[in-house]
Amino acid sequence: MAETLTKPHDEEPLIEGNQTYASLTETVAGVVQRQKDHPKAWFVAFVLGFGLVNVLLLSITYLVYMGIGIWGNNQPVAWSFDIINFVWWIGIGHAGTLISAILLLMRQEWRTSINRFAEAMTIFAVMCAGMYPLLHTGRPWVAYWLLPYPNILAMWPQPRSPLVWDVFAVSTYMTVSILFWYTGLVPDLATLRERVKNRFAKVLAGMGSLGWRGSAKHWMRYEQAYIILAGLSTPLVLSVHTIVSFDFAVSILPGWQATIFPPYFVAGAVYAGFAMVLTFMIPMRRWYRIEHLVTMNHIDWMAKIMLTTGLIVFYGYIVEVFYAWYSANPYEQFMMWNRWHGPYAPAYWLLILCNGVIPQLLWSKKNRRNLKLVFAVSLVVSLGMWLERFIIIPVSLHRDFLPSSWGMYYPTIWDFGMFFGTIGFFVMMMFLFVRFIPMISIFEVRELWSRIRPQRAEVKEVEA
Amino acid sequence: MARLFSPVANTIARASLVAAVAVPVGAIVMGSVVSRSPANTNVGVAFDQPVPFSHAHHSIELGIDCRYCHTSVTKSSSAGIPSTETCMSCHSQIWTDSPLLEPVRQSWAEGKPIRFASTGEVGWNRVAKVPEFVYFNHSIHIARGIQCNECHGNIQEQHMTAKGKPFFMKWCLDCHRKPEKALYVDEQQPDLTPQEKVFAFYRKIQEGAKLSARELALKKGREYQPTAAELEKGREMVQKMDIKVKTLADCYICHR
Amino acid sequence: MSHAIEVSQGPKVYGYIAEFEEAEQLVQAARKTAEAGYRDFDAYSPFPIHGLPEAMRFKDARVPWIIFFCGVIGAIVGYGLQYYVTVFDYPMNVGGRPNHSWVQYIPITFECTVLFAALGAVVGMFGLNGLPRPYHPVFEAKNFERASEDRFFLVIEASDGKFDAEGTRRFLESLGPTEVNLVEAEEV
Amino acid sequence: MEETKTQTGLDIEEIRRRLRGERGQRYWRSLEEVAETPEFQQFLEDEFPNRSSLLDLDRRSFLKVMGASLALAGLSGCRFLPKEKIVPYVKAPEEVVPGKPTYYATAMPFAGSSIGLIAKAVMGRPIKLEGNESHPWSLGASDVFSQAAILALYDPDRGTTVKNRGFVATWEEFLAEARKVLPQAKGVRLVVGDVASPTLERQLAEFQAIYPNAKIVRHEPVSRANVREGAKIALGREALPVHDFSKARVVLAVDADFLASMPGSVRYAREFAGTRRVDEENQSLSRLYCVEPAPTPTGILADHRLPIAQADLEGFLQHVAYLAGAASQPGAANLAPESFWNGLAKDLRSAGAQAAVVVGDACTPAAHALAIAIQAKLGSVGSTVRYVAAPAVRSDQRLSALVTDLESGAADAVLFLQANPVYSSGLGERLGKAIGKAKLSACFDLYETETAAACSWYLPAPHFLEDWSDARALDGTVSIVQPLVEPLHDTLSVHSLLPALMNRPSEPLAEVRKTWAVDDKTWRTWLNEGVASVPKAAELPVPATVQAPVGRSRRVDGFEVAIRPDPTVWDGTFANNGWLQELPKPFTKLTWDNAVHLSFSAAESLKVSNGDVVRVTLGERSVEGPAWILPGLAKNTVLLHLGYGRRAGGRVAEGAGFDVYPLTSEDSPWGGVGARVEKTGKRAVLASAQMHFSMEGRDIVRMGTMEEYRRNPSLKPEHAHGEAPRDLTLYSDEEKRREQEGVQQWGMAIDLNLCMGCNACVTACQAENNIPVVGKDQVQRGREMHWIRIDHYYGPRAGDGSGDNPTHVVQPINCMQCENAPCEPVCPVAATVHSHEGLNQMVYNRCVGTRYCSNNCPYKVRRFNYLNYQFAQKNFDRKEDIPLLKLLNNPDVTVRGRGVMEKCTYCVQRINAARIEAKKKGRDIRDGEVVTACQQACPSQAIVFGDVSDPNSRVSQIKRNQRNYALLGELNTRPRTTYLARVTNPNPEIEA
Repeated sequence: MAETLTKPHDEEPLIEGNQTYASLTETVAGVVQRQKDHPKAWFVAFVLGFGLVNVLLLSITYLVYMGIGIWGNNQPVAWSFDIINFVWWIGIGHAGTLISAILLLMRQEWRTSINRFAEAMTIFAVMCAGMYPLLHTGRPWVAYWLLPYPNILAMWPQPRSPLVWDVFAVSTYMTVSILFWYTGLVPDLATLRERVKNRFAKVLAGMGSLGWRGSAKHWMRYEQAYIILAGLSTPLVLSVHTIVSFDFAVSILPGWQATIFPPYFVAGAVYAGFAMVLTFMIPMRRWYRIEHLVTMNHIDWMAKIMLTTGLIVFYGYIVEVFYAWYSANPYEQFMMWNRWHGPYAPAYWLLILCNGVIPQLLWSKKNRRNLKLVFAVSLVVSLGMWLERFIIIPVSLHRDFLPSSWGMYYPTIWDFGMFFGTIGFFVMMMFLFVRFIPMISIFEVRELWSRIRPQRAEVKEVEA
Repeated sequence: MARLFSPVANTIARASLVAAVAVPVGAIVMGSVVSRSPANTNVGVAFDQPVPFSHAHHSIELGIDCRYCHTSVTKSSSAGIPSTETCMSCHSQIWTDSPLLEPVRQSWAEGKPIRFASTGEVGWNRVAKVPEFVYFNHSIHIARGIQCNECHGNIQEQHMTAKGKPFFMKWCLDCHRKPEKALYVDEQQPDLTPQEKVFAFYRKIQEGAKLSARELALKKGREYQPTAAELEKGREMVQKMDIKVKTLADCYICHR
Repeated sequence: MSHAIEVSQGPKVYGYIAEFEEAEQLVQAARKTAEAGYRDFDAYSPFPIHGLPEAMRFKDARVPWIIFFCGVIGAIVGYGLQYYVTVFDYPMNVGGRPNHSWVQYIPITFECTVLFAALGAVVGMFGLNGLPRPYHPVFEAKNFERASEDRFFLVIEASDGKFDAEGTRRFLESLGPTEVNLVEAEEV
Repeated sequence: MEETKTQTGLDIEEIRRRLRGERGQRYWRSLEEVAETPEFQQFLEDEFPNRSSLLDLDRRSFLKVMGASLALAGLSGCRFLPKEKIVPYVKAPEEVVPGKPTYYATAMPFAGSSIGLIAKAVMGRPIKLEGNESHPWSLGASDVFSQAAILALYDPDRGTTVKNRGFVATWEEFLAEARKVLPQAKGVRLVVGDVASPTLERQLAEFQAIYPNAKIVRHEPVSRANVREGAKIALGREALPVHDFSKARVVLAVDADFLASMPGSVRYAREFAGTRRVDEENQSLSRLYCVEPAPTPTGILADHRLPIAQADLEGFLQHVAYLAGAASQPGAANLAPESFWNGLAKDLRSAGAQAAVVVGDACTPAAHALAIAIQAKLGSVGSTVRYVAAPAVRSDQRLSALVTDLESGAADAVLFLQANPVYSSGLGERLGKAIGKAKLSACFDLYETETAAACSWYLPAPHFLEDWSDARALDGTVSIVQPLVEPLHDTLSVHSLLPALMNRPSEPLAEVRKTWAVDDKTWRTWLNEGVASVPKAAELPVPATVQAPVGRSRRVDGFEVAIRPDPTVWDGTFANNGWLQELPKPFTKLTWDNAVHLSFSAAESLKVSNGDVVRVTLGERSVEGPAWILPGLAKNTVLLHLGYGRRAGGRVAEGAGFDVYPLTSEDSPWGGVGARVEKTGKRAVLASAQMHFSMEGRDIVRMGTMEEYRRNPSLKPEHAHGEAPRDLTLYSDEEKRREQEGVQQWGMAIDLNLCMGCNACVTACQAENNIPVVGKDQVQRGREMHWIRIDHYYGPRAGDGSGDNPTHVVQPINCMQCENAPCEPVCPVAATVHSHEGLNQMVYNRCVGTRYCSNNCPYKVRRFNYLNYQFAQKNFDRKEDIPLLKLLNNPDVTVRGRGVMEKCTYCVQRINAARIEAKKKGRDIRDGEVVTACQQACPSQAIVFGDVSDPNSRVSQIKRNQRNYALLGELNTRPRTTYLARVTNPNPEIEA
């Protein structure tokens, strides 16, 4: 039945070359097995990431010691980098779930080569995101009050607050992502269990694999659970960024109070997420010689999705302008005027350039298959999505209802310390991941191969 | 093939699963138990004092009224700690040579606040203290006829003063939500004002008068569950005193 | 690991194992085995094979139901918590909203539903599969390490009523495997 | 520690067991036994391992301990709960009920006058000053200076001990040397300001009697000499005008800020406000003409405001006099359009006795003389103004003479009594050097000032809350200044200092009572009242026609410099007061700095913008400071504020702003003409609490003229959306309404017609609610903490093309206590929720600091503790300062720590106190029993607070006024604080 559904690729196969189950297994598991020959690039990237992680730790320490005052936040701009980065990271996470869940439900077989990688990205991105809501509070040591638990104060969280929704959404998202990822990992750990020579690694893999032995009965329940997990993750991933967008949509602030936010945030999230996947995948596939698994097809498809979501986001921008004009609400109209002509106008126009204009290059197939260009575009989009949150948060806050309370926002070195710190953390985790965990779901590749490989007869000839 | 794990591994695996759940849960339970225990609340823990002052002796055995020392308890938020002068008003006559009272006499002589003979540090160790950021007012509670023992436990029985109740927010709210639980009329002398009733209670104890179930519980500092009738009476008193119960659980009643 | 804990008793027979090169062969073999009336047998493969459970006449639809019930519980817990907190335990006037502002309770309710369901799915699935189970007799079978790479196995267990050493072995060989072996295990 | 705990626990059990059942004598003996038992000793050891004992507790340090109790908490770490000590009195003072404040009437001497105050003390430490209702010059209200004065009492920078050439010395040493030097001194000089204390005046006289070669030198940087001078010219005797604006229908204020900064302004504001209340019944407004070189709070309320150079004011008045028929020849008619003159003249003449002409202290004597002539002519003397004899102040010498005497050696002993001429005069530098020549030079002051640095002796003065004294008010009303605390430092009252120098030591109280020889009963009533029943200053007869010199305009070539006392630090006296330094100045909202204020056109012509450092040259002296554009200045007038650029006198004062005194001289203390202004190319950073001064055409401050009001009483602009309909909600608010039934509902109304932005409310709030000072850097980052702020907007004024004379509006903004508070639903931990009394509660100890509430507050009234601001006031972060500063805290208000949100609470601590007292009496709070700090301070009573559920409460009545409107009502926030639209009363005959 899978075959009857549309195959995304028409001309080229999703797995190139003349493969066997063994060879496929070898390619992926080999990366983990042969710890010796990792590319130089790995070390460079890891060291870079690790360095930035130290910056992060420094920033956090100083932050907790001194208080939020070390950031540029003020009245009226009480939120800025902290929440920008939170939303940005959460967004990046979304690509992973989308690829692994939604594409699975849609029987998009090309997801197979990238879902493991994208899911890992999700988890690390959500980790980065999770730091901010915690650390941006004035008194992080009592942030646990956001959790509902019976206590001697007889106090509870206040469930009308989008921040409490965030707590539930993000923690649920984190948990489900990890479950999903781990479940997918178990059979591959079983493979590693059998293949790795190093005893310690073997035992580790053995424990991780939970004694998976590939029983047909297990596989059946496994697939039932896996597909339903996907079915759960799909609305979940949509809900998470919807709820994040509620942080703003629920308020009364011009530039925040917009009904378009949920869809437009979700699209933006996927947009940013795919950009990040490409940013990592393009070099990875070269460094780890997996071009035959992550083919130009994959790049092409991801670029297409990026373009699509990009257009939705751009539509969002246009609708915001329309609302401002159509509402005939002076505050809304001024908000838009301020974005265009106010002190932060350059950021707005740069945003339009990054998210609206440049991605249009991806209309042409030639460009979509030009790795350098796609890579560049993916970086531009990441920047653009960050700018979008900058426009939404500080730029809406700095001039609201009463002109007397208008102000300006200037980030401090510590704002950037936190931001680049989390980027470093993300990079470090990703590179640790590719080194110690199969970055492609081996059993799914086998399964895919078993269906799309040339007919058995031909194979026989080849063998003869 | 050489299997990786031996059969016993299965048992270990299952055990660790159980542990993974049990340990955190256990920790949380432990935490909440400790936080509610005297180790944290100091309930029933007597601190030492410059002078081992005995409420039991003074209030019941000698029958001194609370207000004699805690002068402002009916007037102000703070009940007031007796000045050396107050102590001396009696102890210049009796037990003038008791070494235990030396700190008092010394304070009086030097005109400096009472201090520990042992360490020379100044003042009494505070026993009953509401948590930080809480503004408690004695006078209004007394005016409403809330017995001292509601919060201070069996104070009139204590030789070494100790904290009577945990003073948790939950505990305060319990009363602020249902004041009728704590409001009552002394049936034997029903025409006392609520405030007089508060202090008459100790005279009754002293004279060994017959105590109602509620009064007994108060005397011992025990929890008391009022009967339906009593609650009804309590509600009437709430009406009569025009206590706006719904406002009693407002944050600003205790926090500012 | 095996030397770690030695249990003093000889190996027991777990069953016969047949090894195949192709998934299709395994499906065939499974179907024949089932038709032959065997019940305690299992197939092992490096990836899920469509049609294999059907071929084995194996049905189990409990996982979806577990997930469903967990989801329902999650929804009730989620909404119930908020309702209890804001209507019963400590009702407050929050910005003039009613104590029971159900509209604003939807997100948390939804998240709890998903969370519980997802946990149900994973715990239920591994639970029904009897995992974790680091040790299993079949691990002691010859070549079994390739069951997680590129080989397909069929095991008929000694516990099966129809099992008898010779017959079963011959039956398995009739299915055209690359080889058939006896599985002896320390513990069955 | 754990172990000892259980250990001691057992001991206690043991002791209890022994004690039980013992009675009477036996009981005591057994107790003694117990005390002797080793367990008991051991128990003492274990429980309190040798801990550092506190300071010896004389009353003074006792206060410190009370204040520092928080800091002490947790000394013994062996339990989770911090151990806290209760330190009882030895002898409880009669009047003190622990936990209850006590109130004393006193008075604050200030610049030759005084204002009667009520000081609030808790457990013996003063924490708040309020106006004294029975004092005619307070009427219960107060101003920024009297509100902030309390901070100086606990200021860690105050002089704490006598110093000789910078080394710690004693009073004895000083007195010994003084007694040695003074008798054989060639010339003794006492330098004092305009003294408000009759006792001090008496003592000065006595001093001169004993030391015939002693001369009194008067030095008051912001003096009223011109006023007295003017009266002398017109009436032949030094006099001061005392106005009564309650009778005035037309007021002409010539550079006179009689509503905010002029002596008597607190009373004047109240009187004037009485003539500006508009509602259905009373629609007759008084009319205020303002003619001033620089905008003042008074100018904000003006119906007609004319920016005119300082140099032209005399000429202006001359013409007014001419039109009023008080002078024969016209003045500078070119200063205003024809219609203005006609309108003004007509108004004045028709008002007659109900006209008032107020002339500012900076105007020339001639100008004052003219004013007297005009009022005499109009017949308003005796109704809107009286002239009372100025207190006879003896001044034998001017400062310049002192300098020459010191240089020549004619004077070799000089004593500065709370005067700081080395800083606060144009002669500072010379004087500083000259002092060095004197045999004996001493400076007696609150701080170690610049003068103190120049003198060989520094003598610490007590704060007026530590000292007995007396003080004369504007019209001679005398109040007794009584101390609330023993001096915190080793100070000596001036009333004891002088006698000591005269070799007859005496106590200040005795000295003061000597001045007023009255029996104890009267004395006690004086102390209670805060006002002494002694005759006021004599009123002078004013003839119907007064001859005044002809007023002339001086030609302004280039720029003219107008020098004024700073609206927040005055002449520098308050420069070390953090509250006042951080108080946003009217108009500019600048904090922590003064500036070179330029008009729009001046800035254009000079091509300077805010922050450009410019050099202002007047004569041969020049100063440099950052420019700041101040619309409303006369075209070529440069406004400079005194009081900054302190070189000594405290960590807060030093380094803030630039010193303007070099441009002053004895003859022209108020600036002069012919100044040059040029760019230096440097830039300076100024911290302004408001950045945007235009309403952007939004419906924020509603205002209109009388005609417009008659046409449309709500004054709602037709384009404006107005308040959202009540039914426009997703949920029914039935439930909430039910919850509020039978409970008092708090609300506030602010009449924009009466508010002139004097800032008294802001400082009062700061003092009442423990609001920290955050320092210039934080203000600049937009993190000031004031709970109530005064928004200032400029509007176009008809016929003002240049933008040099815009209309000004001010609007006090505190928490609106919205019924549909947007801040509440977004708080994740229910740290801000509504009370049943309609208060938007902010629970600090629950707040985790997500700041979401602030984002969602359309009024941006919430303030966040981005850093640990409490006790981190600029330079006040030294550990040893903290106990002292803690004494200032209001114990009924939580001291907010780092990372929590805070905001106006409608002074809930006052509400609660009132409620408890009322409940004890078995009733609800009566209208007027709760007065918020801002309301209490407000001189014009623009702020009214009360129960809006009671239709008869004052606030309800005011809210029924058609002018009443909700700010940003279209957001359906339903604020409990509402505003009354502003109505101006321009003269229809004057076309702008």
